[in-house]
Amino acid sequence: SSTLSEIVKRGELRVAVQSGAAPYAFIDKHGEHTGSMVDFTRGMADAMGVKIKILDFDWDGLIPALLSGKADILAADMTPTLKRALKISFADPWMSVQTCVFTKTGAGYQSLEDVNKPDITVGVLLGSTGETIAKQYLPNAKIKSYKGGGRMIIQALLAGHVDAGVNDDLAVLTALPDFPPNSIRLLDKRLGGKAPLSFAVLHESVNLWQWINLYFETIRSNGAYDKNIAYWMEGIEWKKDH
Amino acid sequence: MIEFKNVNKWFGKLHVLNNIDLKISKGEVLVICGPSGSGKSTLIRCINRLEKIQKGEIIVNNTPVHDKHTNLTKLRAQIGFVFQQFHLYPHMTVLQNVMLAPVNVKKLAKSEAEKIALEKLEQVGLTEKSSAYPAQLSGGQQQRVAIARGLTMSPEIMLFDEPTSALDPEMIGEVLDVMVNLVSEGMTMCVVTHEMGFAKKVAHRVLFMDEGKIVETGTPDDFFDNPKTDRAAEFISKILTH
Amino acid sequence: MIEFKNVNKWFGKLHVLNNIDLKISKGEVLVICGPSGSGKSTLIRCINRLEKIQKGEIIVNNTPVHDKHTNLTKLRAQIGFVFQQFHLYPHMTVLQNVMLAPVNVKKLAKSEAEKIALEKLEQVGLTEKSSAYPAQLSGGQQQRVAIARGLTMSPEIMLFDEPTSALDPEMIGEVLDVMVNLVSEGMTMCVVTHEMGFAKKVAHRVLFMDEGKIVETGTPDDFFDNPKTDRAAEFISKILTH
Amino acid sequence: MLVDFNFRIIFEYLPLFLTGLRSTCFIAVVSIALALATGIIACACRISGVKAIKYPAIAYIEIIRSTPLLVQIYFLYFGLPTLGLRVPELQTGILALMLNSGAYIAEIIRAGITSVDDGQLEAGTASGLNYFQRMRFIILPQALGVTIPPLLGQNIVLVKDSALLSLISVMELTRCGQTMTSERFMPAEAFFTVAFFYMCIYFCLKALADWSQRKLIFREAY
Amino acid sequence: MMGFYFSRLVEIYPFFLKGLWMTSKIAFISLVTCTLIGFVLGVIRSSNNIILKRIVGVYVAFVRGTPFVVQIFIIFFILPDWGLQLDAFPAALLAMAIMGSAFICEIVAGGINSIHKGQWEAATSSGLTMIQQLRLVIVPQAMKVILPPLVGQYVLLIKDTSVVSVIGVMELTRVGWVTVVRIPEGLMVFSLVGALYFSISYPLILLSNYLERKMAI
Ligand SMILES: Nc1ncnc2c1ncn2[C@@H]1O[C@H](COP(=O)(O)OP(=O)(O)OP(=O)(O)O)[C@@H](O)[C@H]1O
Ligand SMILES: Nc1ncnc2c1ncn2[C@@H]1O[C@H](COP(=O)(O)OP(=O)(O)OP(=O)(O)O)[C@@H](O)[C@H]1O
Ligand SMILES: [Mg+2]
Ligand SMILES: [Mg+2]
Repeated sequence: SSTLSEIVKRGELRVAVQSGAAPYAFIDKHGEHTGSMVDFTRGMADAMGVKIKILDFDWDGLIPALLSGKADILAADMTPTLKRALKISFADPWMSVQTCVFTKTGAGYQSLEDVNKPDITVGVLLGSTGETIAKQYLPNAKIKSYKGGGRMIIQALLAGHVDAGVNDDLAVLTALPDFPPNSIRLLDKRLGGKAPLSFAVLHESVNLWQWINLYFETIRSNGAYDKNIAYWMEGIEWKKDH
Repeated sequence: MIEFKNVNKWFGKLHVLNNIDLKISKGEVLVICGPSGSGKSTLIRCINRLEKIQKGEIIVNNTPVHDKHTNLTKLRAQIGFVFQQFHLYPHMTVLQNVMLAPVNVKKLAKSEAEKIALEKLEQVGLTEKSSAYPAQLSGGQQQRVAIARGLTMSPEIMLFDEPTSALDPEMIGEVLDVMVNLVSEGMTMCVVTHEMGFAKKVAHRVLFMDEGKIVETGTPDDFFDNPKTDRAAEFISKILTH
Repeated sequence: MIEFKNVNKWFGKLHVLNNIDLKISKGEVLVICGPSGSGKSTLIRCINRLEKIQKGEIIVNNTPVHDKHTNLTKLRAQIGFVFQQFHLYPHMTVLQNVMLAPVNVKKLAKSEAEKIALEKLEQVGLTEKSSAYPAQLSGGQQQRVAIARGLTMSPEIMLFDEPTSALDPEMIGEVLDVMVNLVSEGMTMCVVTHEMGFAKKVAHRVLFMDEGKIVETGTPDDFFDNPKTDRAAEFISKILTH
Repeated sequence: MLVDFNFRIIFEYLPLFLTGLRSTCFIAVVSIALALATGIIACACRISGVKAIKYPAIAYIEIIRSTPLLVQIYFLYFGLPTLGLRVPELQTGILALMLNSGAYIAEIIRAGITSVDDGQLEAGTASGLNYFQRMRFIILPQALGVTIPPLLGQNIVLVKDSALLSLISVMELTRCGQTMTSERFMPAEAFFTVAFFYMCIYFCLKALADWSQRKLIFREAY
Repeated sequence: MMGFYFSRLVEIYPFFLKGLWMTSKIAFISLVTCTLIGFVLGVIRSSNNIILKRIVGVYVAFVRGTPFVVQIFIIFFILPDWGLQLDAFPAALLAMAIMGSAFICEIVAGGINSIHKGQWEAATSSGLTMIQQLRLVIVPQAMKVILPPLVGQYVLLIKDTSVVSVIGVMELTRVGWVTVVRIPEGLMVFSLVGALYFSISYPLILLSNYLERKMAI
């Protein structure tokens, strides 16, 4: 039987997320899962007429969770890469971000060259696109990988564990208001092209993969998509509610 | 009643019992003595199969003790055993210690078992201590309880392994008195001991062991006054001089 | 040499030593006996201040033992102590056990201390065991080492607390022999023991204790054959009957 | 699944695992050495009569023993920067392991000291040895004998606990497994390889502990 | 800034209580199960049956030889490949039960072995069966030796529940972890988490110390 019919039969859509990555997916003050992707997957579950079950993992638990059949959908700020696609299938991108370099405001780094030095340590997220890009664009710097979401890098930066951070700009920008004002600055130059973000499913779940694509097509046309993006990504209104 | 036929036992390479042949008849009181490590304890422990033997045969009441098919529970009910270190159960009262076997092995009713237990405690003169715990008793009293426990299944044979050698000198007398009483009731007894007074008074036969062999056997008077072998003579002189 | 003046000691509420007055002169051999718990051990342990006293005075060689200003190290060097349970140091060889005090208390050179230690070991007949560990020796041998250790500071007084009661009957003789030799050399000795043979042979005086009091004292012959008090008579009959 | 088990990947990642193994061993050795020092000091304070050092030592030991190591690690990791201290992850991790093991070691040493038979001490007293001599010649050598096996046991615990440092981005054995998982998506291969290496360390330490147990504990002499 | 974060922390206290409740639930259920399994394994381990003893020995070695994090990962992510698909909560319980029973097994075996051989012999020579000997004579006495380290082990197990946070169980540590991502005031958040653990563990440590003193007599 197909994954899709299994989900319907089970009456439950199981989604693997990584909490701690606001605004994509995080835990609000009531201890509830929330965020842009959580909203999308909720919409999917509604459309399927099933309940949703959010499973919370660290970054490196996400793919094992999908592979081991714990979850039907992997909903993280994950970029489809050729290497990843060897093991799992990505739906069409629902969003794209660009990788940026950020430092402390007072640090005085201006260009990429300033941070591409052997005595500079750059924080990235373990296994993320940022990690690959940092290795590619900043070959001279020391790379240190973190777990647990983009804010960890900002905290590490503020704590002095690293001199600069590399992550997708959206994650950085939306996190900034939680930290002391004007403490973090993004370098102007972005690294690489636009990096798409996609939901992922197992190779076997072809029907679910098609269904997700169809779902996004649908909400793009009915405006639900834009509402979600406007609320979570383009403003910081949501901070008041969560 | 008890018969050893060419019994041999090894602990690893140590030949602890070396071709033991021995007959103990009903009502006989046998005292076993010999230097430390000569195999006295091992000898009597084989009688109720606390130790296994590797060669030969031991027959108790026509039952071959070391046969696979022997009903050990039945065999052991006929044999009471008293240890040098008493080995009372410290978590039970005196009465519970004595009642344990009748209730659990003979499956007697509690009330009946209690009647028997109190009888045996009277026999050793400890009725009034029946609800005390072993730790509250003197060594001599503990050993008397151990004797009552050994008697509680109404055994036909009692085995004693140095019953007085862990006792203060003052208390040795009271334990020996209980044992002398048993003799006068016609109990078959095997006693490992160095108490010559006791041996001279009640033993029918004294057996001297050394290095796993029965070196000499005779009536107490013969043995202590005219030992036939040098080894026995030396041993007797040693335990007599001080 | 040793004088007890109205000595009193309590363990909590228990009055263990009750108005003890006692004089032991140079070269005297005193045997102390009495029922378990009567305070025998406590009495001799007070002599070298292993126990403190609460009232009275003990004077050894004109030094008040329980005075704050007494040089305990010097005092204890004059007194050898042998315990019931030997208390050899299990991690040291026989020779190291015996040498420990001369090297560290008297600050003798190793070679000199070794000479003395070997002398003392010869005295107890154990020269050939000097490099063995205590665990490799029989009980009797261990106790002889303990005596050698007690002798190694060339003390003027030797105290023995039931030196043979943890031993197998065969080994009691060898230890008593060593002690008899000490007597013949004119050592002042206090011995807690129930070995009547020893007491009769070498003691100058026997002291009988009960409930923390000195109940009776006399020559061995007098004491054992004609005890003056009922308590002593009862005690003697108990340790004699078996 | 076992059919799928990809040994080629394991060999490809072997150099990484070996670095991780080395790093784990390094962390273990450094932390246990520091923890030993901490433990000895804490124990000395704990058994001393001076209240001003005794009670802080008790507080330290009891707090450590009643909170999870993971919480202690996070506490230091997130907390030290709040206090304005910039300590790199590795050092933070080692500090956490040191403080954690130190408390347990203090208790192990205390148990070792109290385990020496009183009679031994009395024998020493009776021969005129003073307090320090009794400590040095009688108590400590024997206490050491009974302490070394549980100390090695604590070392085993510490090696395993060091796996938690992976959660604060310290590159050690477990972290290598996670790295491999996130690069190749092969959790089974990664975790079994990690488990295998830990088992190797465990058996070495266990063998050492058993050996020392046999060698160092002197059976009572009577 | 401190004050601001503090008020936010106060605001989310129900979340912490939820975490505490989850921790207690995992701890309680797994302590009960691993005590039961641990006793059975402990009796086997102290028995004379060489084969069973070895099997339990291998199990214990594997559990003691690998970090708990790795065990959890294996149970949660790898067992599904062999047909055992568990949610985070039951997987956490299973992992705790497996780990805890191995440690309790060793404690129980140690307790049983500490009973003087003479007690077995006395019971044997009265004709009691193996099971009766264990039930009536040996285990009641062994409890004295077992109880203090057992309670101590309970404390360790309760603390080890913090590790199950890595598979996403929202217990106390994970609550701290997701909170610190929102409220970057680690000292404060983890002091609170630590204090909550302390409030469960310390009474048990006191109990263990008390038992140790009492049983020593
Ligand atoms: N379970 C055992 N395993 C190995 N050797 C043993 C065992 N039990 C006893 N032995 C050895 O067998 C020999 C005889 O022991 P046994 O206890 O029968 O001597 P014994 O005559 O009773 O001595 P004692 O007077 O000291 O009680 C001794 O050398 C002893 O060390
Ligand atoms: N450290 C102590 N604390 C409390 N009570 C003690 C202590 N040492 C001995 N006692 C008690 O003091 C009394 C006298 O003890 P002591 O050891 O002197 O008796 P003893 O005559 O040597 O007896 P035994 O023949 O059993 O050795 C006993 O009742 C004992 O329980
Ligand atoms: Mg014997
Ligand atoms: Mg005494």
